[in-house]
Amino acid sequence: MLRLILRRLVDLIPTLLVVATTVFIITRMIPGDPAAVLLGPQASPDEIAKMRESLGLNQPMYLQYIDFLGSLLQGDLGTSLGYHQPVLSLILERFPNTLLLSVCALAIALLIGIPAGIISATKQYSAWDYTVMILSLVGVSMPIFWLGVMLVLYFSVHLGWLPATGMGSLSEGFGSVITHLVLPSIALSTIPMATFARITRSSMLEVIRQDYIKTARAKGLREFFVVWKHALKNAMTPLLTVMGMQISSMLGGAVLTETIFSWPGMGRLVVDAIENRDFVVVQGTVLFIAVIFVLINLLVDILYTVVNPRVNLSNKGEG
Amino acid sequence: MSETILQVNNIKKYFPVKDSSLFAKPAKFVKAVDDVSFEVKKGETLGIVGESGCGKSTLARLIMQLIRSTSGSVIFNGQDLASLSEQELKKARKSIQMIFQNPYASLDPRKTVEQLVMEPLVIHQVGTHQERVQKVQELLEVVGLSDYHATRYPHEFSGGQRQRINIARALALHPDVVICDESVSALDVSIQAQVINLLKELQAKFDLTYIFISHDLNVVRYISDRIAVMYLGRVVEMGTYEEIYHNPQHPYTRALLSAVPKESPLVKKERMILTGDVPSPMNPPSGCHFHKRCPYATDRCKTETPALELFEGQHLVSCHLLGDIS
Amino acid sequence: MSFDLRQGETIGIVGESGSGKSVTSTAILGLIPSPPGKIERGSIVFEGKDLTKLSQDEMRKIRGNEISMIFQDPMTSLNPVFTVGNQIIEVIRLHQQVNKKEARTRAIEMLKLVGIPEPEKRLEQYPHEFSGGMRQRVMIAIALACNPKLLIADEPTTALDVTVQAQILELMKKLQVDLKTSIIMITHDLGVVWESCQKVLVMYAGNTVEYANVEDLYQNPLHPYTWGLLDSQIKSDTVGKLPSIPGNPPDLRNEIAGCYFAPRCAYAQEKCFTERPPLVEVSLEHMVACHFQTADHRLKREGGEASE
Amino acid sequence: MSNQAQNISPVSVPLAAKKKSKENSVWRRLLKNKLALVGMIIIAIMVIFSVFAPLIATHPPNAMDLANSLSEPGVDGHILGTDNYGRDLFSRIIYGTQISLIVGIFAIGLGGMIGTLLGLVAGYYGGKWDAIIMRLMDGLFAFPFILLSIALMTVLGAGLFNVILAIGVANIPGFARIVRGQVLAVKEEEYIEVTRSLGANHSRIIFHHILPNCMAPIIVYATMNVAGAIISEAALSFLGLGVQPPTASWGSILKDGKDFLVLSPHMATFSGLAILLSVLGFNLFGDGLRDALDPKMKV
Amino acid sequence: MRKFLKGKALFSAVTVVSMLALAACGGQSSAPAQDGKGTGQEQAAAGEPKDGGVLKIGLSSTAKTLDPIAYTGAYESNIIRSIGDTLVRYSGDLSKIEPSLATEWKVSDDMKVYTFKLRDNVYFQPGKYQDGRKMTAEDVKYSLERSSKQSALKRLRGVQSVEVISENEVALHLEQPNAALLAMLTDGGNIVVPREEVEGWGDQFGQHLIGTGPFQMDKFNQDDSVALKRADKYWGPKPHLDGVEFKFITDANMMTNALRSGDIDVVTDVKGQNRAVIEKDQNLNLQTKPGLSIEYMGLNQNEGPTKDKKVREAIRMAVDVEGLVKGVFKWGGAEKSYLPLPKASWGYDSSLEASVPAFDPQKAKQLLAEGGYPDGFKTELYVIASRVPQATIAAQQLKDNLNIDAEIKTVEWGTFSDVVAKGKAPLYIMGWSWYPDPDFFLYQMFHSKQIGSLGNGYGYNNPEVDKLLDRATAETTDEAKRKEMYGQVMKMINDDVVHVELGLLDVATGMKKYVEDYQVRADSSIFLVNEETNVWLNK
Repeated sequence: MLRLILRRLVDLIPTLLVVATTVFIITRMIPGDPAAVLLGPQASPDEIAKMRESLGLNQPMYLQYIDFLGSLLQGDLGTSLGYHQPVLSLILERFPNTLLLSVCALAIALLIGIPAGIISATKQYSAWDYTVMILSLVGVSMPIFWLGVMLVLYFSVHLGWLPATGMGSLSEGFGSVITHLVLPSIALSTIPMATFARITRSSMLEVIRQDYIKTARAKGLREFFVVWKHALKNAMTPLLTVMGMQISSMLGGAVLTETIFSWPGMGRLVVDAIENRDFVVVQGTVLFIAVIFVLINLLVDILYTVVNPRVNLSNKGEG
Repeated sequence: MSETILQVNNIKKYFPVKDSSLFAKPAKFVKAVDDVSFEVKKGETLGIVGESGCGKSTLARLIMQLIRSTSGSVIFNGQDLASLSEQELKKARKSIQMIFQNPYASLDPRKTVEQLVMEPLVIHQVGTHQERVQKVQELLEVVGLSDYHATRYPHEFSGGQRQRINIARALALHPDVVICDESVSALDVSIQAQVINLLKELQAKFDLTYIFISHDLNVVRYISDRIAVMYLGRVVEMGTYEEIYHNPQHPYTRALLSAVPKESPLVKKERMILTGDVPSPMNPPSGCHFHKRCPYATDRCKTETPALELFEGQHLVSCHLLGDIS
Repeated sequence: MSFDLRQGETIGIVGESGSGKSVTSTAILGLIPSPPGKIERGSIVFEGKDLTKLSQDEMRKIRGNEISMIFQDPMTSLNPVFTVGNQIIEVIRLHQQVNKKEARTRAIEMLKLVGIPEPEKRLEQYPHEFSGGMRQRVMIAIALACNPKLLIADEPTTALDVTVQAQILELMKKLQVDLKTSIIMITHDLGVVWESCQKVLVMYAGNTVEYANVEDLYQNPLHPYTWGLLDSQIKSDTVGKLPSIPGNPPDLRNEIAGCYFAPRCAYAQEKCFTERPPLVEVSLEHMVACHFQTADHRLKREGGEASE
Repeated sequence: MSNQAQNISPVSVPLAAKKKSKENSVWRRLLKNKLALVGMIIIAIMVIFSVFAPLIATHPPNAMDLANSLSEPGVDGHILGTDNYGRDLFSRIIYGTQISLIVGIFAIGLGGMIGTLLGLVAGYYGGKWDAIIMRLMDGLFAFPFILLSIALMTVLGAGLFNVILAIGVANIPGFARIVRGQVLAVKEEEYIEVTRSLGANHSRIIFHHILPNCMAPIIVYATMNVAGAIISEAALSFLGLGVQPPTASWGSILKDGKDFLVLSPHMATFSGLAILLSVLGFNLFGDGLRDALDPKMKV
Repeated sequence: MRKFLKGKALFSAVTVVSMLALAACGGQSSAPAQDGKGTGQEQAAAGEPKDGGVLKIGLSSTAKTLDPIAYTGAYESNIIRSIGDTLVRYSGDLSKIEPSLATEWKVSDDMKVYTFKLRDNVYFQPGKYQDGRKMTAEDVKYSLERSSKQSALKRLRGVQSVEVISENEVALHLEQPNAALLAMLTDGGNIVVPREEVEGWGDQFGQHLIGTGPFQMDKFNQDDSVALKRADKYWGPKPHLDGVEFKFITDANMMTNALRSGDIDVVTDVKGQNRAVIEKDQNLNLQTKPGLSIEYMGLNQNEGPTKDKKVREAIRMAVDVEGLVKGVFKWGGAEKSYLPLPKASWGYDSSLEASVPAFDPQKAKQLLAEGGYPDGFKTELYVIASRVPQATIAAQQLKDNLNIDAEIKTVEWGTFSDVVAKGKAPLYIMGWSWYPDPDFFLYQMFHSKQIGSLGNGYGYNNPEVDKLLDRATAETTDEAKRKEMYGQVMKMINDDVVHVELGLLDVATGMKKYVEDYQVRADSSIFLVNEETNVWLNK
């Protein structure tokens, strides 16, 4: 197990290098001079020039790249132009909010998606199966931002049950955080929930056809045990891969959800940063998200070995 | 039975076992085929029999160099296939063909029968399109199928018919040698009989040389002139089918023959039941590979690998106790 | 299709692929998935009870406890993600009210019984750490854990090498003597039938064509398909052209009026194509389904090997 | 007539005489699947809308009539009402179909082709090629799609071509992964080894045998992703980076409509529904296609 | 099997359709049932002011830092004004500059020295590095010199040094005379801050601002909200409110929804349909006032077809500004603007309005032909996302009237400022807003020294205009004289056809009925507690 983790961490480096270089190039290619943007319309040309100097923007590109990588190694993602704070602390302040939102959305998606998939696999072509299939298709096809706005209009404005925006702070009590959390996490969870339901259904259908399910039934086990013990654990493997991918695309979804619900998460931080040409923040956050993505994949791989003890036969079995 | 058409000398194939440390040089090897030599005469059928894991399929692929051999040579039509480049191999492979085991997996599901049988002709640019279509007609006729099957897809045929398509494809380039790797094992007994008869007739009609590989002792005995018995990558006994079936010398061959189920309910058959499983080819036992399961094993068997010695006639045996076991 | 089985006896059900032998075995245990498949008519009487009439719960008490089953491919019949011990203990605790410790000792006992070395260690291992032969032994351990009265073996040794097959057949014979279990042996290999069965039933396209004692069937086969089957067996002395049954098995999707074997039968006459022959007892405990093989009329068998 | 077979008599083949090629069985299975049918109908409607847009639309899509902007559906000839510049909403949604289809198909075509090629190389050759390509793909995957597109759009500037490029690039890793997995599976099949034994070279094996057998999952993945592309175009427009005014795209209509949701929700609702239905159509069709192409799936 | 399928499919299809209907009608039914008469302007009769309660104000962008020398956005200055005080500030109607921390001031003859007399009863809010000590002239010197030297946006230009004359008296020495100094001093960046806190917190000072204002910093939740609580030792009138919470909601519609659902009490910067929504809602009212921000289309003076004055005149006459403003601001919020100066500025001279030619497409076509482009030309119109409606209508009008094909280029703020500042944009639509003093509009937008920065993106260079603008700030501080000079400047600019003036935007603030005495100001700054106003909650 440890060797697997070490190997994956070694793999992490090239991937991060690819991401770091791409983000560096893209942020540098975005037209618009960060200094000018920062100083706003009233600034005069020489003030802008002085600001460029102080930000080290006039250095040749490769020099900037080298000291960007250099500082990266010491874990210093630079200081934000707009916030005048180290990017890392900005991220660490906001990441828990995005994490909270994503974890809740993921929990909802898992708790509803997977059982729905299992039941619709065991009761194939029943009314339940059709409803789950169609609802999951609608779920996957529903644009988040439309759903988000609709939820707010209906539940917070029309019915007034839930707050429309913002996160509410712990100081106002646990309840306020929960009520603020409800609508955004529902909006963010629709697509992963629908995907989990579909993937669980298809992988369960695959597993139920296997011989060891016949053995389990021949033992006299109740159908419930056959499905929820024997079949489910085998169906987990493909599900894990999808879960890994869903979590990473959820970070993308978070950007939209956060803008709609004014959720102080990383998604919004990045969008604002791109708009305000705060490229230091853009670099930092994208790299941070890349690290998270790779760590999630590592977690998924470790879960693989837990769920599926079969050693992957590396060399070709002899004929 | 005239001159030798194929000669295999000390052929070896070791698969490196990549343990997960990226950089360490692979220490362990799977010795799939461990120094095998034999000759095949023109028009003869050499049977190779052995249990799973004994290296017979790897040997088949080594002959055609589908897998490059670790060492040793394969002399065919005056060339050593082991030393040829991919390009030269392509030409050499025209006259040596292979029929695979699983009728359902050896035909590309997306191609029609005509496309499948015509593929060797296309690859080696034999004749014009019209000539090739004509050639495919003939081949289908020869193997007992008719031309309106040509436009069908593999999934519309039974197991027996699919093997016939495989045979037709193998004959397209008029090969001298055809290697049958468990070609009938996947078929029901009655269909198996049809295909075996077909193979026999084709051998007579086109003067083919067969290398017939199977785990089914009866089928190998019936179809082969000479038989080699393999165990864990080595040939333990080789000879004509009478020598092997009526006077087996190597303890493993005896155990193998005694394990074959009874041919009729009336006969009482005492058994020489081997204990334990075939050892893993990852770390085969020292000396004679069979010593761990051999009732007559001596210390010498544990340390020294017995060479393949002539017993009598064409009967070769690789066992230290040759002659003095009843 | 009908047959009977006595205590401690083994019956072989022989037939080629697609002959419906596996469906018969799963039907006995009521394992046919209900939406597509359905038992049309007939009864399965086990110790006086007709299994087709029992409720799901009653059937479940029998499965794995009084009737159990082992399957063809050891590689896929064991659940890859659970330890072997877990899968054995599961069936023991399901049917016998024992605690975990007792179940565990019972499981180790079973592994010893089926001849697996170092049972304590092997209990904690996963199926992929066992060879083909070893896995089939585990399957047998699971099936016999609650010493059932009937064991259905669906092609148990087809996927095994001949030496390992011999070991498994020996084991099953020994266990039959020790535990007095009767066995339904489903196979396509007549050799296995001669090895371990007292009675044999030959199936073709979903129907029983012949049913008799093993020696009787070997020496005095009656149905043309049985002849064809016996002839195409390669024996140690077979030489010359192999007798084979021409044509291919029928496509069961389209309705066939007369005898299923008629199109491939050399003795088929007009009646065979229109009327399905009933299964009739033509001599003591020897039944055959052929219009022209009746108590008082015998077909003359040409060519083929006269049995010694 | 002894039951021994004479010489090789042509075996009587009980096969049904009529020609039953593989193609029409897929088509027949597709038609039998109700949901796939619904999907196909929706897609057909979309194609008709985009091709015959000028005929179907009641008004020129960009004709402004500021006097009665945001009028309710059904008011003086505007079937779905008007948008905030007084342009006919029904016509703009019809023309919007063109944008969505073009973006959907071209973006996936671009991403699909490049992705499939990379997947083929990575899967077939393995070794260092596989490692390099997959690391690159991980890199692209690690980039959340929205951020990748925003960055690309800001660099290239908004506009239809750049939207297609951004969404296409974002889809490359998905295709590469699917194709690589499929190639690894097909590569192990016996008929590939047979073709190698016949002396076929790499390109023949890849393009004649491996690719045709990978097409089924690729096509299914592509149809699903066309749906994804349509949503992405809408998302980009929502962030103001999509197609430039005055061209009509569902995403931009929805974005403008968002500001008037309270008093005149018809603008956002109908464009939202258009996106939902079109994406649903492609997903349904994709699902049906997967079942029809999967030999094991018996309907 | 088929019959069996149909029943099931039908059942599930019904559930899906009902789901969609629910979502769709979510939009309709939320329109407020009660559409009572828009109460709009007049203030309910307020009873006796009550103390207590926390006022929640929505701001439409996040406050990144409150450090006076580092903040960039207008929203941040709204928070700063509640925490700190400047020496002087503009009156409610921005008509004149009134005393704040400074009680009175006088200007030397050479206009280079301004001396201020300070209040002696002003205390800082208690903080980590001081416990709320008295404010002295020394603090004023420290704060103003810090601002003039280090302020990123140069909020105090041209101050050479600050001299402490006595405990309560300071004098500012300018490099050269600048009549607009007092206007600069009203900026949030020039509040007085204690030295110990600034140096104590270092670059964290932005999150721990300490000043002399009515409220002090309570909690700074990055990107979510800033909470302030009442400062006890405030020198001015005792605030009724217990505290103020500024919540950041970037989505404008969501801001209105938050107001209607009770998340917040006051919404700043209300635009578009949200105005109608708030007016229609019984328990809300909307306060509007003509603001200090104008919108205009810049015509490139040096490049492209607009080089030729005739073409510029043709374009100006071909844009029906009245129609455009009505089209974009369907629910009000702006009026036709004639001059490059907002009406709220004391420099505005309505007599000049007549010199702006009216909308006349025929004459415009004729002028364009004379300019050498009888059948129009192709060009580009740069705009940022929020002003796309203006660009769409303008482009349509130019197409219809002059067959000019203006491709709309919606770009990020960064790209926009880069392209326009470099003078590469043939046409662009932009807005401008600063202090009421005309210098902050006309100097920035028309002085040749500003070419290369965003203000003078069209590259306008007119020596007379330059001379007049310099004299207006150097020669006199008398507003009347300065106003006359600025009048001449605007006359010349109008003749040179540099802008097509579009809209003069108003400031609109929505609030709950129970919010009393909330004064909306033209420069959209928020003063909760001073001599003129003291906000309280009537609930």
